[in-house]
Amino acid sequence: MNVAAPQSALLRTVYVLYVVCFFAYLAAPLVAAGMFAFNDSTVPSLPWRGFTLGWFFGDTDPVIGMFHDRRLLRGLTNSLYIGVIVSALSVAAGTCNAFLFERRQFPFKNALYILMIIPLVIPGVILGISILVFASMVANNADRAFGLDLSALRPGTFLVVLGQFSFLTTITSLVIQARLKKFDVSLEEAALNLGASRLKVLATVTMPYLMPALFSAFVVAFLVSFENFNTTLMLVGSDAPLTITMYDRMVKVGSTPVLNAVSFFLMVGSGLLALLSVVVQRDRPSD
Amino acid sequence: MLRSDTGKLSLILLMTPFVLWIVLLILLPQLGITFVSLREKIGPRQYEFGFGNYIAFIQEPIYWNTLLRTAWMSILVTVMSLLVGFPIAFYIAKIAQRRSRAGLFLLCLIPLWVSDLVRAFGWIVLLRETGLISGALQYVGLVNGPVEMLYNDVTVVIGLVYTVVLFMIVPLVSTLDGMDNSMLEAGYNLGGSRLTVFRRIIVPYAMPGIVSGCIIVFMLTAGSYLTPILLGGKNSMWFTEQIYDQFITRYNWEAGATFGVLLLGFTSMVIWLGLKLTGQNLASTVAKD
Amino acid sequence: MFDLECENLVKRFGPFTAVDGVSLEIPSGSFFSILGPSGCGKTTLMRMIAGFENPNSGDIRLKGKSVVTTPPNKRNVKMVFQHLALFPMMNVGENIAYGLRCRGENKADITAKVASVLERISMPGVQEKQISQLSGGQKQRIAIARCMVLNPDVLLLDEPLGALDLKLREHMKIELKQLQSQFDTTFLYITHDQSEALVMSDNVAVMNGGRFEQIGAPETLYHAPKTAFVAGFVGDSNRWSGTVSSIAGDLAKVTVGNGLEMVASIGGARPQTGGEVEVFVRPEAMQLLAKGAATAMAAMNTLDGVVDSLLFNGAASRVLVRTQAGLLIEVVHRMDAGQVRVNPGDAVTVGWAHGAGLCFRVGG
Amino acid sequence: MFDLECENLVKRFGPFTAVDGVSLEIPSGSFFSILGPSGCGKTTLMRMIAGFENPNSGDIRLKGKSVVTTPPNKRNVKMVFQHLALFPMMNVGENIAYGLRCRGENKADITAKVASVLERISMPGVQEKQISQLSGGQKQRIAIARCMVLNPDVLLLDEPLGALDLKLREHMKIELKQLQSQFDTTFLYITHDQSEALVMSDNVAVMNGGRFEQIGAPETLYHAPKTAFVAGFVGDSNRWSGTVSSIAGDLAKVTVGNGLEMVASIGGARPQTGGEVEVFVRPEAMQLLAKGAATAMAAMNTLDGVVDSLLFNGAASRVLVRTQAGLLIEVVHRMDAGQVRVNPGDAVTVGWAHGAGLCFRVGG
Amino acid sequence: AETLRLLTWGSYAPDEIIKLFEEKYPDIQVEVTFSNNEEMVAKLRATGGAGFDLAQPSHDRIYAVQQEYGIYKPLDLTKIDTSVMEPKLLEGVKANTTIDGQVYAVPHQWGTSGLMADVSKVPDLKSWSDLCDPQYKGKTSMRLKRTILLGTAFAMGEDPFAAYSDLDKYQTILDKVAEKLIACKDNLKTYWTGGDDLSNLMLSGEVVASETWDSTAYKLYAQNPNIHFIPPTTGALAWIDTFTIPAKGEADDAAYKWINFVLQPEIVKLMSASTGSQASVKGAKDLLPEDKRAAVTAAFTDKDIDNLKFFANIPPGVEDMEGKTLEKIKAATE
Ligand SMILES: Nc1ncnc2c1ncn2[C@@H]1O[C@H](COP(=O)(O)OP(=O)(O)OP(=O)(O)O)[C@@H](O)[C@H]1O
Ligand SMILES: Nc1ncnc2c1ncn2[C@@H]1O[C@H](COP(=O)(O)OP(=O)(O)OP(=O)(O)O)[C@@H](O)[C@H]1O
Ligand SMILES: NCCCCNCCCN
Ligand SMILES: [Mg+2]
Ligand SMILES: [Mg+2]
Repeated sequence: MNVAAPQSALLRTVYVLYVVCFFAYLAAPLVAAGMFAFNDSTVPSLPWRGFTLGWFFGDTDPVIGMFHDRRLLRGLTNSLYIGVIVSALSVAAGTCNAFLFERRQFPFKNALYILMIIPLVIPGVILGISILVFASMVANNADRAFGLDLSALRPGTFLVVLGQFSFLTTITSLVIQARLKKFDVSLEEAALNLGASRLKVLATVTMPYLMPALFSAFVVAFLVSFENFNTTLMLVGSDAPLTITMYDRMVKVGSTPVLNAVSFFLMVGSGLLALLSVVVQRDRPSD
Repeated sequence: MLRSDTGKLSLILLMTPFVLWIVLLILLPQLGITFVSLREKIGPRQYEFGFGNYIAFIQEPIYWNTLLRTAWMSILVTVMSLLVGFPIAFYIAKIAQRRSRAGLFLLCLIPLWVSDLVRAFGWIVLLRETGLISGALQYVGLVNGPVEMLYNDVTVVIGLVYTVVLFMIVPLVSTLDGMDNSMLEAGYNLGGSRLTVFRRIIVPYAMPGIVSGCIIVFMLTAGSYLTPILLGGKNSMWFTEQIYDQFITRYNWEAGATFGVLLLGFTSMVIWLGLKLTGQNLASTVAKD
Repeated sequence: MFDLECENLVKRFGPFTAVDGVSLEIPSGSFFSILGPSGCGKTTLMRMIAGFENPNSGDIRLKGKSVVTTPPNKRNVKMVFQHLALFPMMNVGENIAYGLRCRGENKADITAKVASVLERISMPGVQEKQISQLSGGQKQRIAIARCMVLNPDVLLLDEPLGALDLKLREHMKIELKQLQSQFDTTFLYITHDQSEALVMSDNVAVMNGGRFEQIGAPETLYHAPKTAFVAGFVGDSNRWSGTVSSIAGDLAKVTVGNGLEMVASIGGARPQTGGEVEVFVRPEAMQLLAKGAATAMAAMNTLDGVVDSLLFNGAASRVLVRTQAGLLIEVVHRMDAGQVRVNPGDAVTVGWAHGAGLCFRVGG
Repeated sequence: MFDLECENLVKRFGPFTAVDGVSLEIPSGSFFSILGPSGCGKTTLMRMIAGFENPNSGDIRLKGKSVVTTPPNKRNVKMVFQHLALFPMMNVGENIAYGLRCRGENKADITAKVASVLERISMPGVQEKQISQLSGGQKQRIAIARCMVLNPDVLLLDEPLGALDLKLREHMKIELKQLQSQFDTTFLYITHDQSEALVMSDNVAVMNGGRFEQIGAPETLYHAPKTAFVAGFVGDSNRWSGTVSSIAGDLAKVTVGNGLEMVASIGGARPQTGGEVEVFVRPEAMQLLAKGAATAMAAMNTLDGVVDSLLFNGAASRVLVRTQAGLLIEVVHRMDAGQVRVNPGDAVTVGWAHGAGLCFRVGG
Repeated sequence: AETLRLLTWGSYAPDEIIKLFEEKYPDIQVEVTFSNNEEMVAKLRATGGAGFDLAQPSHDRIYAVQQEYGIYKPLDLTKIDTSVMEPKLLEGVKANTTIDGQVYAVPHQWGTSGLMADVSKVPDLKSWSDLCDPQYKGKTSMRLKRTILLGTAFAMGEDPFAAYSDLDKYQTILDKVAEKLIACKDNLKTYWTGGDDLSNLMLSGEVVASETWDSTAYKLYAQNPNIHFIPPTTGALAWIDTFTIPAKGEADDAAYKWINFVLQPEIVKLMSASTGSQASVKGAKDLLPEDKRAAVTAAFTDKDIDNLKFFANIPPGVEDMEGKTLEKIKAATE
């Protein structure tokens, strides 16, 4: 018997119904958004005019499918590109941070640890504008003082990467640190004791153990980067990632079912990725 | 000794990315906007230092009303998320069969799979006058004309709760998961009723999770943009929108930076108050897992 | 009058029967233990008594009244959990007061009762301490006090010493027993450690695979086990498999593995000649004799061998003897004053009285 | 020749001295244990030997060569960790091969060596198994094999049985000792369980507060402890505080708490008349006599009391006697055949030879 | 290959035209970012005029901005085939965007902002303020940008452009306008944000009357002939979207090539089909697709054309005042 569960059958049913409703609530907007990707109409709303794949593959006006829409495709490529770079960077930095805070002692450790968490609770907008403002200040001053044109510090891919990196690193650090915390240091000592060099210990014992966490940190970072809007909007230049492209499309052009198609595509893609990361985590006998 | 030298070197190496990150991307930029917020524009390309932007903020009820409204709604959304999310987290952590737990947990993360934009878009498609719900209601005959469910505060709250509730659920699940069932059993065994056990054992135990969830949810809500804008329509007043407007449509960075500093200060204060009232601290809650 | 009676309790988890027709009766004020290996169903039985599991069939009576339909928070049995389950977010005083508050007693009474129970467990004045500031043994006592302050009919204890370290465990054994006689409450104690069960209990039930194998006083279980399981589980034994070559009265002659013959009393159901049995002999029932010394002694089994090693352990020292056939035998051998000293490699004879061995039919 | 020598090792953590001037010498091929309570510095000492901590001062020599500046991966001491530290991401074969691979041996050699060491620990052919598929005892043996395959000068074992359950622990004690004699390698074994140390070791060092109190063979420690700590920690004892009323040769007459007088041998430094001492008497050195029976017997201490309770535990049963003054005395008392049966409440006299007690000066 | 990064209005760079352009200049790749006036300026300000090679703000958004932020580059008029342009428009734009003798913009598309209605449901929409008529409660819309401020000011009998020289006066006008629009807020369904957004609202019938760009209305006319563009009685507001080159543009040649390319008659035709508005080339009306021409004819009489009010250059400060007013309206809750 599970003492946590309600004991009366009626209450239990009500509870389960509530849970079901909750998940329905979670699914509703996504189902709605996905559904209209297949509606043979130029507006994403009722009435239902029949099934079509045109919003994916169509190539004639007015039904230009997402796979023939160069701006969306470019947004997608930009997102992938930014996502991969920023995830790789933040996983690398997160790994360093995890080791730093889990393994090392140094002065002001607690205060610095709080600093590490802080980016997570700074609103994305503020991260975005502060980096924009700071980078512009540096660029302007470099321009004024040395005539240097630091174009990387102007809105563009580089700043988007920095902006996303600034808060993703906290997430990856926490994910990796959680795993490292569970790591039994005596495994490393055992390897050393058996004659392995420090590098070899890292390569054969510590890293293989951390691998699932690195992977899921990467996936989480990638997904968050892919969907980030608030920070990115402030920093984007001409290479807009997909969310921004979609937003521009939505508010400056208007919503057409091709946006539903993209949404559907993203849901499937992220879903698969999330699933994959779970499978990778679970396949390990190590924990 | 040699070993302590390499120790120091590796400490410095490990420290470098951290320091670069925090200093260059967090601390200096914050100083940067503070600096800009203290610049008053007195003419084209002419600035002077002062608190003019802050004074302007205080003198303009639109601005501080928006800030208060944002804070108020964010607190409402936080409370709602807690109310909606707690039973779910409790179900996942304590009631569901061990095997289905991971699955349910994953289901909770579904909204994360797509961007804010798609989520808001989904709600629009669902709630607009020609949307699914209106259609369904007409079909069933509950109403006889199309109903508009967008563009009001209730919708905004529903949409915001939707976006943030999982950030409430995740920390709650992880703290509740750590609670041994024998704690509850002891609670009943010693004569406690359901209510007593909930109030005196479950809630205090889950406190770090509750606080951590509330902090993150509050921050995310206060800092959100798309959901209140897209679902709120003509009545959406959100403080982030003011910031975006200043930066993007008014190109008034000084005012935008001021608002940024104010938003951060204000939300930090709310969180600090919350932590003080519940006797928790940041490291023990948000970074707990 | 019995404080607690269980009648034919059965609990199934799906196809698996965790508790399989258990009956017990515990007289008022006694210390009753359930001893069994991990997974035998001890905790499940206790959880049924506390009300956290519903039995599939059978009855549970507290002071004569059936409680199977009473919810757990209404039963007057209190429980000390394996990991104590003290509430970490309350201090010691609040932990102890919890049950009283649930009953709605008034503040002054509560304060007085908490103080008095702390006095009784010799920890006066610790009300304000946090749980995390207590040592293992202190936590243990607080967990008991938290229950005892409610004057339960029966106190259930689920392996409460499992988490303590060795010396403390030894100490707490005696302390627990004294607490029980001091509170004069019925204790139902669960353990897989035979020495705990033997030392503390008035009666012990040995449990295996969901059933009780035997219920009895510690001495009875030790000296007169009714099944092979009890003989093997309670106390140390040398244990051999063999076949019965002849039976005479209560004694059977058994041929073990390598052609050795020995005589042992018959325990449990009578084996048949030629049937397979297991023979148990306690190390302390055996003696080391000089090589060949008493081979012909009547009513004695003897085996020749060499000393393999000495397992010095103070009063519990043993000698390991290896017979020619390779069998290892543990013999209790005090290594202090008065005893023959033996050294590894010495040829010796191990002897024990016919009646000191017990044999049980295999599979019966 | 000594496989391992430590000289005056000191290790401080900040202001706290964890290991405080420890010296030891372990002859080749012997089984050496360090026994001490939790937190006394055992692990710290072992970690210095393995190279994971740098001593603040002192020297460590392996086969005569100082290794204090040798990094841990270059020292030929191997270590079995408390929780074994088997690599979960490698299978059994890879775990064992790990050290050989680090040495860069060739594949064929590695395969052969792994197979042979598995043979020696009686687990042939398990190379492909995952660590999680092994039982506790098997993991234990794999952890040892992983070290032994490298032919270490010394094998360090840090409470390796701590995580096992009761019955398995008893079993592994004997198995470990046999593995040691089979591999014929020097074992340095750490434990806080006196029975492990006594049963397995050739020599035991008793450690307390960072220092060695006494080094000696198990029997010596048990029968001739040099300090009060050793007397109390090794084996069970009755223990009383008292003052010396007179001294005669090696015997002191001590008045304990409530005016009782007893004679005990002097252990350690000689106390002065009137000085405070602690008296230790082993339960098995005491006898239960019928009330008043031998009060006048020479060279015997006697105390009158009543039986408080019987602590039945098979061969290790005790009787708890309460003297008039309220002192509790544990007396070994076999409750089987031939012994006088006693019951709680019986008036009895407890007697023991003068020489069976030991007294130690307090604070000296 | 070289990239030409366009910062422009939705529908000003249809895929079809890009394809043709890239066929003609195979070594140039076109990337498009959709924007609007405010964002174009903000973006270029943030980048210091970098990140884009060609931008298309309206004619009134160049002079003051350039003076303050210097985000545009002077045009090399010799590289643009100005001969095809309608001289009146070209001169107008030049006059508005010449600083220190340098010209910063040339015209591209022009059109008007006015009203739109489904005449089957709203037969007599005439003035900007009719959007606030309670009989259409919950069925009207507008874009919450400066156009509606100006329009409402005209509808209230003011001349906001004239007040640009006296900012205090302008402020009092704005205050009145704000009051009116705040009162009107409840009457609206929502504020629209982009052409297709509005189209959806109109086509689905969720909105029956709205402030609009004429081009949007023309496009809808083709799909639903009941939807008409209606020039307000006080005059439609006319705008000219221009070509400008950002100060740090990196592909000026490609930008000039694009400008000349889209001014070719056959491209103008395609462009107008996409945008719905007229190009500023000679004979533009003839280059409009059939249906649009009909729509224009249905919408405008000659009198209406004479009544057009061209957006005047925004002097420094005005943008701020208007921005605040817009915020105030947005924030008002009733
Ligand atoms: N809720 C449950 N669902 C299914 N099987 C269960 C459940 N609870 C216990 N069991 C099974 O019932 C058997 C008995 O479990 P129980 O916890 O009573 O054993 P135990 O004797 O207390 O063991 P231990 O000494 O290890 O605590 C075990 O095999 C266990 O796997
Ligand atoms: N890295 C460290 N920093 C500070 N103090 C330490 C450190 N390692 C150990 N100590 C302290 O040194 C003392 C000895 O620790 P050690 O681990 O050697 O004890 P032990 O005898 O192995 O105990 P146990 O039986 O509990 O394992 C303890 O008081 C411990 O708190
Ligand atoms: N569909 C594109 C419309 C472009 C309108 N430009 C308008 C400028 C108004 N100030
Ligand atoms: Mg159990
Ligand atoms: Mg240790």
